[in-house]
Order: sequence, then C-alpha cells, then structure tokens
Amino acid sequence: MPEMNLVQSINSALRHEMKANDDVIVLGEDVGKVGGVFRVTKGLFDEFGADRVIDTPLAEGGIIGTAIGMALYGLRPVPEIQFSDFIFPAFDQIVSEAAKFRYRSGGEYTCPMVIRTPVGGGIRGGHYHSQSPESLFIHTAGLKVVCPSNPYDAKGLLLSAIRDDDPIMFFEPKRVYRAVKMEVPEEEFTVPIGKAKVVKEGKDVTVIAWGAMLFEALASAQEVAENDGVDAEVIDLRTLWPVDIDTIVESVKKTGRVVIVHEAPKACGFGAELLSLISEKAFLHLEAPPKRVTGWDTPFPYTLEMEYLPLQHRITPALIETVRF
Amino acid sequence: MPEMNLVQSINSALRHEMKANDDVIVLGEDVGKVGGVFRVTKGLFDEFGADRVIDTPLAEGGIIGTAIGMALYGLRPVPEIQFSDFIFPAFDQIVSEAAKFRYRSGGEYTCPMVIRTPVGGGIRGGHYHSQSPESLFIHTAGLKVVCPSNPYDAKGLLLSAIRDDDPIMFFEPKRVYRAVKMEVPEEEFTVPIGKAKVVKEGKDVTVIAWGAMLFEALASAQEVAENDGVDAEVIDLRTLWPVDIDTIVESVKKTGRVVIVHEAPKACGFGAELLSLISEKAFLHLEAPPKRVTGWDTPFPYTLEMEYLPLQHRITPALIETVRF
Amino acid sequence: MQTQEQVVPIRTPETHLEGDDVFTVIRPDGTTDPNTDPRLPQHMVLDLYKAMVRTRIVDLQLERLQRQGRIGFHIGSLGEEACIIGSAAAMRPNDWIFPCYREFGALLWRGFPLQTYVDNMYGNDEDPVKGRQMPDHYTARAYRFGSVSSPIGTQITQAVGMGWAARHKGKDEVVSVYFGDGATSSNEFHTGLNFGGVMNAPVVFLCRNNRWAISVPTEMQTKAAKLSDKAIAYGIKGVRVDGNDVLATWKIVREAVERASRGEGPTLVEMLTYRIGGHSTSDDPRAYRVQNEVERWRGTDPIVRLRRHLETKNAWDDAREEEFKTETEAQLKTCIGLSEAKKKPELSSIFTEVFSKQPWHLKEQQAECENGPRAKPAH
Amino acid sequence: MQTQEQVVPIRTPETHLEGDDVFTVIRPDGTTDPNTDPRLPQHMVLDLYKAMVRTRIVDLQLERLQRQGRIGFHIGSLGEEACIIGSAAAMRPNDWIFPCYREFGALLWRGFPLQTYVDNMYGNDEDPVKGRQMPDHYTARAYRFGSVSSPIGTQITQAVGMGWAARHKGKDEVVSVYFGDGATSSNEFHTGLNFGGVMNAPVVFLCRNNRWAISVPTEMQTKAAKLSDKAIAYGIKGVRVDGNDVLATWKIVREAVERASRGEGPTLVEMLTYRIGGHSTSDDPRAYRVQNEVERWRGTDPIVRLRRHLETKNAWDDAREEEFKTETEAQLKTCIGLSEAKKKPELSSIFTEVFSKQPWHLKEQQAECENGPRAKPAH
Ligand SMILES: Cc1ncc(C[n+]2csc(CCOP(=O)(O)OP(=O)(O)O)c2C)c(N)n1
Ligand SMILES: Cc1ncc(C[n+]2csc(CCOP(=O)(O)OP(=O)(O)O)c2C)c(N)n1
Ligand SMILES: [Mg+2]
Ligand SMILES: [Mg+2]
Repeated sequence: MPEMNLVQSINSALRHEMKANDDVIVLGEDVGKVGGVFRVTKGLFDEFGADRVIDTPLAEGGIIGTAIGMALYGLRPVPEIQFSDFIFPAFDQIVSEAAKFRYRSGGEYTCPMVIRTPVGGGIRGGHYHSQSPESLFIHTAGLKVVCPSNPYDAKGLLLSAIRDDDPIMFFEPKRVYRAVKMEVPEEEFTVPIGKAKVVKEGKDVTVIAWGAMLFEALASAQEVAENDGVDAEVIDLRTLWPVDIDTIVESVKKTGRVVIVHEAPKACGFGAELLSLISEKAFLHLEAPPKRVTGWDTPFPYTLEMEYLPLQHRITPALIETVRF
Repeated sequence: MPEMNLVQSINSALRHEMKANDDVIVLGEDVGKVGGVFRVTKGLFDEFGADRVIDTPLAEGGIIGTAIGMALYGLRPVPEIQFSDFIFPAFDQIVSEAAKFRYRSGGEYTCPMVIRTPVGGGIRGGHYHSQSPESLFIHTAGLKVVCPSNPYDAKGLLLSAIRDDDPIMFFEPKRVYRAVKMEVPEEEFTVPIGKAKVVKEGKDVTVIAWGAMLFEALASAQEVAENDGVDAEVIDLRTLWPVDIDTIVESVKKTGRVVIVHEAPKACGFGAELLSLISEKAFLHLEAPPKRVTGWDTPFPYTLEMEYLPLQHRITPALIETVRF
Repeated sequence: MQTQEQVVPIRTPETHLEGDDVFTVIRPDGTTDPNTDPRLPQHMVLDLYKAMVRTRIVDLQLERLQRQGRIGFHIGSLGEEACIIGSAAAMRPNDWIFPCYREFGALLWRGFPLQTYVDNMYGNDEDPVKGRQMPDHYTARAYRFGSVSSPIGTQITQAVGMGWAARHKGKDEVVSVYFGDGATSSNEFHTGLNFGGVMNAPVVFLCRNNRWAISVPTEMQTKAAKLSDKAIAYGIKGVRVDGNDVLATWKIVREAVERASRGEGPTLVEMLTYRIGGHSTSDDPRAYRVQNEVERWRGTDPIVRLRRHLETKNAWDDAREEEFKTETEAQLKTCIGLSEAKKKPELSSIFTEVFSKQPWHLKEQQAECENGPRAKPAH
Repeated sequence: MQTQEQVVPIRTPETHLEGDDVFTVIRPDGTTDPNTDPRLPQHMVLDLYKAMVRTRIVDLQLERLQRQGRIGFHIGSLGEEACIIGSAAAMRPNDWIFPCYREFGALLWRGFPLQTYVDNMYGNDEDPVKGRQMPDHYTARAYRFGSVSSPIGTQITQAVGMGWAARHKGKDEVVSVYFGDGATSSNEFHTGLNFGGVMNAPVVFLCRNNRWAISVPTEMQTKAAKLSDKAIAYGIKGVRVDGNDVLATWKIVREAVERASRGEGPTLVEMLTYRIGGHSTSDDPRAYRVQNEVERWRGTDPIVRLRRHLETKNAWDDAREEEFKTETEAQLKTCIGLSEAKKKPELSSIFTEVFSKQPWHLKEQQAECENGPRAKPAH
C-alpha cells in the first residue's frame, strides 16, 4: 500500500471520484493549473480538463452560489475555499441557502456538495490563515461537518462525503497536510460519516479531539501515561456534526472524566456543545467537571501562535487536574 | 414618566444621542424617510436630515463596511440591519474586520459602532425573518452582544452601547417591539453593559433567558409557583457577551439547578456556553443536570413556529423536571 | 447623500421610457410597431392577457385576505404583470425559471395549480413546502421552477451554476433569474453576472426595475444612468425593455434565450416597470412616495395597454372580460375555501428533511416535541 | 469555461498598453509627452525614483530573508513600484491611504520608519501591531495610512465610509484605496464602488491590474474588456493609466484626488502593470505561467524606464545609483540586525486590545496562560 500524506490522500480521493462519476466537479480559486495553493487538486486539471476543474474568479460567494446551482441541477460539486478564514463572503450562501434548500423546498431541491477548506493554525498564518470556524456551521441546521486528522480517514471520509446527499463542510487541518504520512489504499474505500474513532483506549479520562489537535491529545495521553500513570482514552471525532454521541457517552460513562480540545476560541466553540451534551446524557457519571482546552477568546496571533493553540503543554495539565479532581 | 414600547424607547435613545453627539450617524436600508420597516428610526430623518440618517443601497456588507470606515475616522455609526437573518452578506465585515480592528492594529484603529438588528421569531416570519444568530457573534472574539427584553433596558443599554468604545451587536426582540409598554424616562439614563438582572428571586431553580423568551420564562416561573410550589429565580441576561458570570454563578450556587432558554437552535447555541461556564464554575453546587430549552436544530418553520419556539409550555416541564431530578 | 427633495423624485413614465434604447412594441393607441412586433399568434397574446388579468385578480384577492387576517402575508405584483408574464412566456418549456419573490404569475403561467399556490399561501398540510416558509415562498421543481428565498440576490449565482450544469450535461436548457432593482446592489448580482460572463453560462438575468426597493428609489440605489449598463462591467450584453409592454418583453427575453442557447452567453435584461402597490402587505408606501407619481404610472397599466391592443384586433371585449373575471374569481374562491379547510402540517414536518436521513439528535428532538405539551393555538 | 490555452495567454506589454485610452507620459526613449507631462520639479522626480529603487531593494532583501527562514513571509511588489509610488505620491499630506497588502512602498513613502516596517516583518515586541499579524500586515494611523487585512476587498467599503466621514466633518481629505485585479470580483468592490457613487464620497479607487490573482489571469477574472469600464456600472469616472509610468500614474491619480476634493465624486483608476515575481514567497509562478511573458514584461521595468527619463535630463548616473543603493542596503541591514535582536511580544499581548477594557474572561485566560507552562519554542 502506498504511503500518502494528507494532501496526497485527499487528491487521491478526488481523482478516484472524478473518474468514477462524471458529475463530480471541482471549483475554486487557483484549483486548476496550479492545483490549489496547497496543491491538493494537483494534476486534476490536466487529467479532467477545465470543465471539471474550474478556476473561478475571486469570489467565495460565487464559488458556493454556482456550486449550489450545479448541485440543484444534479451534479456533485466539490468547491474549495482557499482558507476557511475566507469563507465568510460565502457565508450567506452556505447558511441561508445550501443548509436550508432541502427543508425549505419540501425535499424537491437538494444540495449535495462538499465544501473543502483548510482549517486551523500552527503554520504561521496569523489572524486570517489560521482560524477554525467549525462551530458556526454546526450551529446552522442542515449542514454536516467533517474534520479528518489523518490521510487514511481523510480519503475515506471524503469519498463518503461526495456520495452523501447533504451539504458537507469538509475541514482539512492544514498543519497536518504534509506532517503525517501513512499507508492509504490506492483504491476506493469509505469511512462512515457520523462515526468517531477511539484511537487509544483508556479508563481514567476521556480526551475528545479532532484534526491537528488529535496528535497533541495523543502526545499528552502518552505523557501522562509515562509520567503519572494516567490511562487516558482518546477519541478522534472525525465527524463533528452530527456527532457520534454513543461513542462519547460510552467512553465518559467508563472514565467519568473528560477533556475536550479544540483550536477555535472557547466561547460558543464546539467544546461547549460537547460539554453540554455530556452533561445532559451522563451527568450522574461525571466525577469531575468536564474541561475545555481551547484557543483563547482572542483573534489568532502570529508570533505567539504556539501560546495560543491548545497544544500538549496545555492538555497535559488539564488531564492531570481532571483526574485528580 | 411616559409609557413607551420597545420601538419608542429605542427611538428615544437614538434621538437623544443624535442630539447630544453630532458624530452619531444612523444608516441602513429604509431607515430614512419611512423610518425603518419597524419604524424604529421614525422621525429621525426629518429631525436630523439625510446626512445623519442615511438610506443606503441594498447591501448589508456596504452598510457595515462604510460604517466601519466612519468609525475608524472617529464617528459613532449606528447601522441597522433590517432583519438579523439578513446580516450574513455583512458577516465578513463584522467578524473579519470590525471585531479585529483594535487588536490587529495594535490599538491604533478602533471600531466603536452599534449594529442594531431585530431578532427572533413569533411574528410569522418563517425561515428568514425569525432567526437568532447571537451565538455566531459571541464566538467571534472582539464583539459585545446585547439583547434587551424591555423598553427601559433597551433605552439604557442602547445609550451605553453608543458610548462604548467597542463594536456591539444590539439585538432587538421583534416580538416585543409593540407587545410591551412600560414607563421609560424621557431623559437620558444608562443601563450598564455586562450586567444581568435578577428579575424574580427564587431559591429552587435558576432560569436564564433574554429577549422575548424572558417573558415566557417569567410566565413559567409563575405557573410553577402557583401549581407546584416551585420558587424559580429568573435572570434576564441583557448583555449576552461578555456575560455577567457573577450573577449567574451566585444564583446557581444558591439554587443548584438551572434551566437555560433561547430561541436559537440548540447545537452550539449560547445555551451550550452558559451550561459549560456553569459546569466549570459551579460543578459541585449542581444538584441536577442543567437543562436547555431552545429552538430545535432545524430551520425556523412558518406555520408551526409556536411549536418551534421554547415557550412557556416547554419551559414549565423543564423546570419541574429539573427541580424533581 | 441625497437631500430630501431627491428622495421623492417625480419620475414619470415618459421621462423614464424615452430614449431609443428602450425597446417597445405596443404604441399608445394599441397598435404595434411593425419593426419590433414579434407577431405572436393571437391565441397566445390572449393567453398572455388572461394570465396578466388572472395575476391581478389573485393579487387583489390575496391582499384582501391578508387584511382580513386570513393569511399572514402577501407580496404582490400590481403593475408588473407584463414583465413577469412576458418574460416567463418567453422561456421555452425546457428552460428553467429562478424566481425572486414577486413572480407567482410566472409560476402559474408554468402550469402550477392555483390550488397548490393557495395552499402555499396558507402554509397548510398540502403546501408542497409543508408550511415551512412564509406565504409566496413556493418551490416547483416539476415545473422547472426554483425555490423562493427571502435573502436578496442569492438566486442569481445559483442560476448561473444551474445553467452551467445544464450545458455541461449537454442539454439545451436556459435559466432565467428574476430580481429587482434593489438587488443590483447585492453581492450576488455582482458575482452572478461576473461568473455568468466568465463561465459563458446560458442565463438570462431578468431585472424588474420597478423603481423602488421598499422605500428606496432606484436613483438612490445606484448612480449608474441605466441598470442595463451594468452589463458592461461583466462583458455581457445588456438591454432595456419597456416592461409594461408584454410583447416587447417577450421579444427581448426570447432573443436573450436564443443567444444563450446558441452559446453566446448571458444577457442582462432591464425591464422598466413600476410597483403600483406597497412593497408587500406589511408596507404602506404613502410614508415615502407621493401619490402623484403612482397615479401617473397607473396610466401606463400594462393590462389596460394590452387590452387596447387586443381591441384594435377585435380580439377582446367587455363581455369576455367579465366572463373571464367571474370564472377566475370563482375558481380562486373555491381554492381559498379548500385551503382554509385543510389542516396544519404535521408536527413531524418540523423535524424531517433537514438532512437526507434524520440523525439522532433530530429523532430525539422530534420525540421530545411530539411527547411534550402543545403550544397554545395563539397567533 | 476557459480552455487550457486560454489559461496562459501570452500577454505582451504592447497588446495591453495600446489604445489611446491608456494614459502615458514617459516615451520609450525616456523623453516625455509634452501634452501629458505633469512637469513635476526634478527633485520630486528624483524622490520618486529613489523611493522606487528603495522599494525594490527592500523587496529583494526580504525575499532572501524568507528563503533563509529568517522571516515567515513576504508579499512583494517587483515590477509594480511605479504605480504604487506614483499613486501614493499623488495623495496630499492630509489624504488617507487604505492599503491592500502589496504597498509597503507607499507606507515608506509616507515616512513610516524603515526600522518599524522591518519590526513588523519580524513580529517582534517593537512591531506596532505586537506581532499579532503576519508580516506585511502593518498599520500606521499616524501616517494617515490604514491597516492591512488579508481578506480581499474589505478595505474598499471602509475607505468609502472614511471618505464620507471626513467630508461630513468638513475636512478636505480624500481617501485612496488599493486593491488588485482579482479584487474586482469581490463583494466589497461592487459595494464599495456603488456606495462611493451614491454617497458621492471623496475616494480614489486604485486598482493595481498586475494581470494575475495568484494563478488566475485577468482574462479569467472577468469578461469585461477593461477593468476601468466597471466604473460605468456605478455611474462614476473610470480611467486607465500606464501603471509602469510613474509620472502618468501621479498625474491621473492627482487629478482624481482633485476631483474628489472638489466634491465631484470617486474615480476608479485602473493602473496597468505586471506582477514580475510570484504572488508571495509562498508561490511558485512557474507552475502556471510561461517565463516568456515575464521576460517581455521585464522589458517595461518601471525603474529602468524612469531612470532613462532621468538620464535624458542628466539628473542621475551610475555613481549616484551605486551610492544610493549602498546606503539604502546598509540602512536596511542595520534595521534587520536590530529587528532580529529584539524580543518576541509579551505573552500579555495575546489578551489585550481585544476590547477597550479587558473583560473577566480574558483576565482569567491571561492568568491561565501566564501561570501555565510555556509552549515548546517550536516553529
Ligand atoms: C439580504 C437582504 N437584505 C434585506 C432584505 C429586506 N428586503 C426585502 S425586499 C427588499 C427590497 C428589494 O427591492 P428590489 O430588489 O427592487 O425588489 P422589489 O421588491 O422591488 O421587487 C428588501 C430590502 C432582504 N430580503 N434580504
Ligand atoms: C476573501 C479572500 N479570498 C481569497 C484570498 C486568498 N488570496 C490572497 S491574494 C489573492 C489574489 C489576489 O489577487 P489580486 O486582487 O489581483 O491582487 P494581487 O495579489 O495581484 O496584488 C487570493 C486569492 C483572500 N486573501 N481573501
Ligand atoms: Mg424594486
Ligand atoms: Mg493581481
């Protein structure tokens, strides 16, 4: 099996599905000849031509608006937003239109599409190349939200997403793009949307993470195992919404303690929803207050970004505190 | 003291501040001659002229973008977005620009402005004239978020907001616009931003609400007092962010039980943040899992809107359940 | 910005339709300009006329229902019937129509049952969109007709994507999309026309310039001399037509459809008309415009104009008019009666079709709602 | 959409600067057209030249620093020096400049200290924006200069608001705002120009048409023949100038400033130039454009062109050039050395200036951060 990084595995999924299904269309800024600023769509333009891999004018609202039109007609567009920080000019199309089309039309029109976009910090991007806006889309009824942490899941989830009948936000952790390599099947396979993965079993505390922070959570789990004899269970959510509540509740019922990690600011971040769901569904099993380790409630800073992110150095003490509560 | 409804008291605040401060500029769609579709700016055009009360072209991004420019220069714009459902074309200007200007410019440029916009359902508005997007703005670092429930607070909060040095989202519960009348001083007075109000003291359970739902919460509190001997404490948040954490924690420490009510969908709604803050700050005082009574996680329906909203009929059983837990 | 006097300009039909760039067919005396007349068969002109009259009848009746509190809202098309019906009629059967919100006339022209439209006005359990949206927010895929959305402009880029998709699939299907003069200020107008040009999409952009966006007159919406000039910014064709002249509208739009169909790209059609009524039943235009202006525009009533033309051909008279009106009104009354007797949508309709399959949290919420107490029947 | 051949058109300087609507002053031989020459005093032309040369020196040095990993990023202006310096110089001292992200040359022209600019590139504790933003995201209110933001176009409507505000306060202050050809597709271009027109704001819209938006050529950005034509859509004045001709740029922009100052409204100035380098240090343009095209454009180098003009006046020579370069490079080297020696911003800088007063939750978070362990010094 070939080794792939995240960029390559996503590219492989796109290539596979474009070959298999003529209706799959890639569109976005710079996705064509140059293959995207992160090279995720590299080679697709040469293979499938300018009619399947469309370099658009610089307008995210146009990318999503036209993609919606394509989806309404019956195509399967996979628009790319160059950075998720630049998704806001398309926000109206996503939350007012794509998310509501099936519902408001009584099921007559549907919007199957996958909005791919790099997310997260740690690449020296400052305010506008680092943000993690997932909770805004989770709050919007009608959208599914996916965020793989590794090349294997990314390919499997993207194939599931393109075949799914709903609009899906597909967040790609850009800090992982080239940082992680693993074996990924050349051929097609799927990872189901809506299923989390317990990536490390444990009995003392549950850590919930996704995307680039999964690796920080794992590093902390290892650190507390070695230094403190704490046995942490680590869950990679993979699909953020609709979240895999069963896996979470089962784990928390076992450990009684939970730490949630995400890059986005804390206030109204997805951590708040996870904490609330856990409180609602497993209150009597909680032996300590669930903890959130998140980005601070500030814009994303440039020089001090490593002090902003909820990295291992901040997760580890949170685990210890939660276990010792 | 004259009686005013919410429309009149907001109008009174605007008129006062425009008289007192030449730098206050009102702008938006239809705010001029006709005085806004809800007539909140009625009469201001005649009194202050077309240069202080600006009817803009139909583009929310332009309303907020030009308001930001005015604020950067030193004016105090009070832009109106006709319905908060239509704020999304301006979302980029609000979250990428207004919210971050002070921070990203090292304090050189600031964006004092008050974005007024009607919020909430219950007026037969369907999908696009009923939504409550507050949590999207709470999640965005750099914005304050205010939502008065009554004419008195509205005037006092709006005067505070216009004098505040930060960008403020000012949500006006449109279901309350003409439904509530009360004595409001003709002259100026302020209600501080960041202070909640305990509108009914109680010892058995805390109910947190704001805007139009405050009245539903109060009705339920009365209902359970009469029928079930339950003594509920009701908090009107007034400022959603930064939230008055002290008032909340103090109340929850007393009652040990809490019900949070809001119109917005549940997932990643502000209720999740409130529940999480309470869990983090008063975990050991909780005698029952905090409950959220909210809009459902669906688009806002038209015919069945009263079944969508978290009204008295849904708050009352939540109170009982929480108290009996 | 504008001074108060500028806010309420007296815009007469004459000052706004003069200039030889405004395409017209029907002359004041009812005859047609032989150089421009599309020479439609008489039965079709009669169909256009009836559709326009029916639109007006429905509008007036729905306004009455709203005043009586029997429906919640209506957004009418008084005075704009010619540009709506003329443009809809110019679309070929396989073409698509993306509506704004003021084009129920186009919907009915496409054959959508009046009963179903009235059900949508009532949001009852036979409303195809299940009472989820406000009145006049219909959807009609089977009629190759879009889905009304309130946010201004969003349908414009969508129409471009759909047109592109149809061509990509090798179909000869043109997409038309309606919007108002106010919508020319929207993000999506800009993006839609720009993408339409660059993608060379088979789209016809139909701008109903009815001179008002709620209380804001076109003069305050943009400093551009003509809305059709905005096409220049996108390298596409722009044309102006007298939108109160159904034959002129038909011809110009049909030409645009044919160009699009031939692969010659999109056209922006500015249809000059006038919003005789309020913006919607929630609006009272006396607060911002002078009655004078409205009265002068009444003089250009597109229905009166077409009728005069039909009379020059002896194709219509008072008796036929009376008969058609009576019949249509009766039909409408029957529909209203039936709609009012229907039930509200099922509770479950709140929770379905958010996603293709209902996820766990909506299952839970639906159960909570169905098993919980009912709201007071208030409204 | 476009076929592959269309994606990489060979656009030569000639084909793009011909047509008498492109305003030019400096002729190929270095002399000026007496009909268009603004006749600037020679010391000022020399200042323009030096500013352009300095801009280039800084660009080249910063690119080297980035390759060496000493700074994280740079977005340069190779080939665009004339349109940036010429337009900035045309603004009067009390006028305002709203930057896009490629105009540090304009910032330095305004007198912003080179040292402070380099501090911003390093995001150190003397960077006025406290290391919070990426390199080249400077702010300089004291120099009546805006604040760089990454999202494309957002500064355009802001500039309109600021210009309107200045006039509202009775000040004769014009606001200029830079953006690229790609930005003409943005929502805010549309809204900014439309509001600018309707509000009659004293604004000059400066479009650097450098032919590329990262990998997308202007031909794929819009089907409009000329970007300056987009002004028609907003009823404002649109002009095209040879942006590689600093005197032409100065003259056209100064005229636009004067019109704005006289209350005659905004102007869209299309400055025709070419992005010789990559989009930024993160970009490798060989992946999408042919070297051929770049080489031909090098032939129109605005610095070479102005130097030729200066030589016709005997105002410059190799010795002076050498001296100026050596001096500027030394100065820059000193700044870099100093910047590199400075500390990172304080931890507290993460938590301050989010609001005018720090609220409770940020106090808590700051304490948590300061009292917690430090991140590994990674990067
Ligand atoms: C994004 C957005 N902003 C504001 C509104 C409120 N609104 C509804 S219709 C309208 C005026 C539209 O005018 P125009 O485009 O000319 O269409 P007309 O109503 O005249 O047919 C406004 C401002 C809206 N629906 N969407
Ligand atoms: C809203 C938004 N979308 C995408 C980007 C990514 N991006 C940065 S620069 C750029 C191209 C801009 O081209 P142009 O406007 O011509 O300016 P130039 O870089 O050529 O000076 C793009 C797509 C962005 N910064 N903001
Ligand atoms: Mg209109
Ligand atoms: Mg460019």
